[in-house]
Amino acid sequence: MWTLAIELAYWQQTAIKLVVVALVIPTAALILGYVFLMKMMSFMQSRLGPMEAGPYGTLQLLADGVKFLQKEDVFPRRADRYVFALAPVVVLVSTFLLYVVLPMGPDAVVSSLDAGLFFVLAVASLSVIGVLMAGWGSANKYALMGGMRAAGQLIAYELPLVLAAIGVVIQAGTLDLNKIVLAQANGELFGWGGMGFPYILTQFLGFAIFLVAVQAELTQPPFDMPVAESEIVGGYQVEYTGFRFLFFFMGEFGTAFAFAGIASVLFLGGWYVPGLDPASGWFNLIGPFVMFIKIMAVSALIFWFRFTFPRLREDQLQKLAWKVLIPLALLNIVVTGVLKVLV
Amino acid sequence: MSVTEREQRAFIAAAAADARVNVELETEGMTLNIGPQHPATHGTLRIIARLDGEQVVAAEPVMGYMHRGYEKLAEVRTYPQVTTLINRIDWLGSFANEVPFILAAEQLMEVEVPPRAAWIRTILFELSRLANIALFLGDMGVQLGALTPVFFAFRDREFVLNQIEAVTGGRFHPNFDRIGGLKDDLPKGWIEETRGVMVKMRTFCDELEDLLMGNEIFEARTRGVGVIPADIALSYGLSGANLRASGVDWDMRRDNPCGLVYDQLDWKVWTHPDGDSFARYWVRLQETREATYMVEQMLDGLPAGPVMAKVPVIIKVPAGEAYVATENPLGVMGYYVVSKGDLGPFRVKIRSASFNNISVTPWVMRGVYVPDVITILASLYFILGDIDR
Amino acid sequence: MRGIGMLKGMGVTGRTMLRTLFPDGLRKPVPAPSRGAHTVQYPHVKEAPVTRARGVIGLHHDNCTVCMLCARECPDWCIYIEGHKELAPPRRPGGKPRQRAKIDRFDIDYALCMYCGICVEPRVRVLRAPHRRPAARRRPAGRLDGDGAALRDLRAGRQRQAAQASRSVPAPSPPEHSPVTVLGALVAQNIAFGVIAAIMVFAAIRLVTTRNVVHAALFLVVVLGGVAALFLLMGAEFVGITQILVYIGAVVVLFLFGIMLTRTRIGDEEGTDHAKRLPAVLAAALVATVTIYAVVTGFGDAELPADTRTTTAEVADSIFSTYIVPFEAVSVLLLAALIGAIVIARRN
Amino acid sequence: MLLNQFLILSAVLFAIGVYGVLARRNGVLVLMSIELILNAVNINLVAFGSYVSSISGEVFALFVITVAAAEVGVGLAILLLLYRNRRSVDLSEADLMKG
Repeated sequence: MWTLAIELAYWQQTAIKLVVVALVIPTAALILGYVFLMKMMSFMQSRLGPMEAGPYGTLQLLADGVKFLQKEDVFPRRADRYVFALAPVVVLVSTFLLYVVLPMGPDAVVSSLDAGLFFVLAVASLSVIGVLMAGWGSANKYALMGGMRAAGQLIAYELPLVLAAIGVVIQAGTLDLNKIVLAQANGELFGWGGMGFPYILTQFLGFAIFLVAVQAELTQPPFDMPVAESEIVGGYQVEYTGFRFLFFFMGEFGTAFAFAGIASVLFLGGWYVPGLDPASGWFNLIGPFVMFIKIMAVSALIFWFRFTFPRLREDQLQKLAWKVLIPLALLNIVVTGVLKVLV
Repeated sequence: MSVTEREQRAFIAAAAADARVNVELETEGMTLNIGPQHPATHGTLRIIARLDGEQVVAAEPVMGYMHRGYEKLAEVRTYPQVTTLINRIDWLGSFANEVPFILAAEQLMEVEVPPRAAWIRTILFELSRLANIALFLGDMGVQLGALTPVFFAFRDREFVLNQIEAVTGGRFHPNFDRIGGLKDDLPKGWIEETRGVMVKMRTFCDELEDLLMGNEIFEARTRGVGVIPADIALSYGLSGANLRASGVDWDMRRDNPCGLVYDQLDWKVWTHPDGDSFARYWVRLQETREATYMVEQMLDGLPAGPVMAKVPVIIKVPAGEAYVATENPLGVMGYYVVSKGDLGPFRVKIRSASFNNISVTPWVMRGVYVPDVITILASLYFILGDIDR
Repeated sequence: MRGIGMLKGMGVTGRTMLRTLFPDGLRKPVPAPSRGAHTVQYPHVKEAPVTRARGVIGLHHDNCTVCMLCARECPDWCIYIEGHKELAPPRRPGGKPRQRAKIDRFDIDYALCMYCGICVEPRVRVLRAPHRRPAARRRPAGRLDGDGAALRDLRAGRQRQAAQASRSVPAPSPPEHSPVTVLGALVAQNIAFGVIAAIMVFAAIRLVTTRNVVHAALFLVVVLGGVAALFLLMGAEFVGITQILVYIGAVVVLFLFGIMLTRTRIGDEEGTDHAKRLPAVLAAALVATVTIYAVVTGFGDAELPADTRTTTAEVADSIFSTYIVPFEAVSVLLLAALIGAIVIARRN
Repeated sequence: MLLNQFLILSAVLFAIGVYGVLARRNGVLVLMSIELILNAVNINLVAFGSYVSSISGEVFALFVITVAAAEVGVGLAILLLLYRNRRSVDLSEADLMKG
């Protein structure tokens, strides 16, 4: 490993890492928002999407951001002020915490916790509190229904998310995300270790369940009941204006970027690219770019689902979670466990 | 507290407790206004839904937010002026609104329309049906959450509107129908263009069939939702595709063509036995395809000849009354015209399809979930102007 | 749910995307979305109106004989015409000067006009020359001047510029700091402990005194978060994260559901406290003093070892070796609690 | 870090929890105070576990968390039933069994 020329005190390192993370998330939300929500969706609907702001409409999101910042911050009269004000912050906190363990390179991770994957799944369940607060705080019937629906859905889909990830954990033997990447780099499939062994090859069922569960965690169609425009008109976000709505938007796209990152770490081999030995320091440089490409691939899939499918009803959604996804995930764990012991 | 008082209170409390022991989880129904301002209602319809949790106990539509008083307005206008008025009732397929009124007036005046005018009228009638139903096919998707179909619908509907505009001059409000014939003849090269548009519309139908109708999620959301049996549909006076989706084989174009040329074409009336939201969507998709084939047949067999019969310039319809109903894109639309022989009609009663199509909602929405309320509203496919007139 | 229908659906959207991106097929994959998309960039590119398009009504002033027919014919009565009579030179030399009507004012109230084109109807011009002589047509309104300038743009919203309203970001607020790893200097630990302890005590006090039930639940979240941070501070990583997942993720959500299902009001609840609070305070104070006295005398200056990071593997080994029986008992307990809760709370 | 810091903090939390249980009439708030007490116990367990550097402290903390989760589940179910019959979660009213 390279040693840095200057010796950074512990708190300086964390400060730098914090600043990097604090910059990465908004830009990630912008890039994801622009590339997929604007351009890809428009091309799928045979139109061009925004073309006015900046070349090919690239600065459209910045223009929107400024627009939202100067909007008036409206509180509904009967709303519970503190709960209403704090809800978007809680949702955003859970997004920021996701990035703590997302590895972009051997050393390029804020703090690689021993139980990294478990930390991700625990923090993902934090946003339920924020959503319930938003639903309850805005004193609006539609918001309350949206909040309750969101809580039911997020909890129901936490389980398949955890179980799908366990398949990978069994194969990698560790919860630490960086170690999972190394395990995928050095592992070999039936003796042939040439290009490393991303777990998607054996864990395809786990990958499918993980994607469906991520789609539900992000409340995107076909699981976007909480913000169903045509039914409850925006769900728990209906009363929010100005930069609070910005928090929700950044939370949504930040989490999408983070979950796509986690999916690419678990199933597509993280920052590792065949051809280089995983221990070399080069990965600190090219790691982020490799991860970016993989994240873009995974989120392309996520947003493709979003632009094509209609919405499920809650009872169908719960049935899908409890009767289809969880049994499948358990089956996947059993099979992986048995194979792990045999092979 | 004296003994008797405590016993009395204990007795009352015990009785109250027993009475309530097996009461439902009483979250004492929340009334939700799927209000006049809501994306799922095509205009300003308000549904007062009493909910128990997510299930609808009772739903009651409230109409009249868009009542413009057409029937009264028609009484103070001359006949040509009334046509500019009534094509704003069902603003999506607006040429189809003018035709029954003009047919009723012609019936009163005993004017024989030249064959070419009748054929062109039927072509434009079917084109306005295409424009109207194409939007529904896409809109059903957006009500259920799919974002892309509605853009396909608007994109391909644009071609049909271009053709209507090329002939009549107006995309939405043609004002092309006159008593005794049409205002003008078809422009040159229009027939070949329309054939091309018909091919585009058929690819649009295939795309939507793949994108939406085949989709398991769409089927899960619509099959068995909002089932309307045939007798209920008839008793509520449903008409159009909603009726044919409940298995009733009744189509005004075939049963009483009255002035349009449907009897000279060979086409099929599509029905579906189930009567649920899926069936209504399926029937409308097949009818769109059928309309494209019909238009192509009419383009082939278009007779030559004049477009306008001999009609005095200042029209005075002789006294009398006439009722003519045709199969509009939304259902059966009829005009009952009473004339006292002066410049304008004395009284015009408009029977519009969506008014009856919506009256079935209290029956069909008992005990459904909130998202299904939106699915049923989307599948019944009403236009607010048509309801409130 | 068979996936074939869904895949076909994705096929359609995928094909449309490719068709928009590469209009002339994949053989020549040169991306030209502006040609592929069906929409027109309205302000820069304007579509020519159709020949028969009905635009703004124009008047051939010299042809008009102020016959008022178009004003009467208009469904909205939005045409206002004023004219006067004047003498015009006789047609034949030496003849009597002719009376001719001259138009002064021809205004259309564009708020009412719906461009229906009835006023332009040739058939209505009673005075129209029997056979069409384009030159001397006596029609108040000539062909609609369809040129762009006066044309009210009928097709303003031609293409749907669905600029999705998405937003960029305010100054990024630094993330809640990740759990302080034990490797830091001891000073950092004590400061962290002090801050967390203060927040937790304040939140706990507010939890038991506030009258707003939802606020109480949120203060509980703060306390539980503090406890999780303390666990991480002490190196018990697995327990800390379980605390976040189980307590904050599930138990507090259960509380919030409980609060909502028991219809508590938005604002404060009255009657959340007993009238007689003093004995409770005394009891609590007594408990506190006794335990603190015992603790201080018992463990005067016991030091916690500095680096005690326990990994998940250690916890797992001990659970499945020495504590296997309690582990099974707890899982049976959870199952019993699950079934019990459902039976009790079920409606019918 | 002194062991006492954690013990004193958990004692304070325990006392606040006891006050909450005694002084509150609303059932949900009583359940929350019980949670507070259980968390105070947890802090002690883990603190002593790391003090004698044996893993059993944490394992027991895990067991306490699971039991507490089960307890809240059943507690809220009972509360819901109470609310359904009494239209209120006021514990002082639920005195039907009183002599």
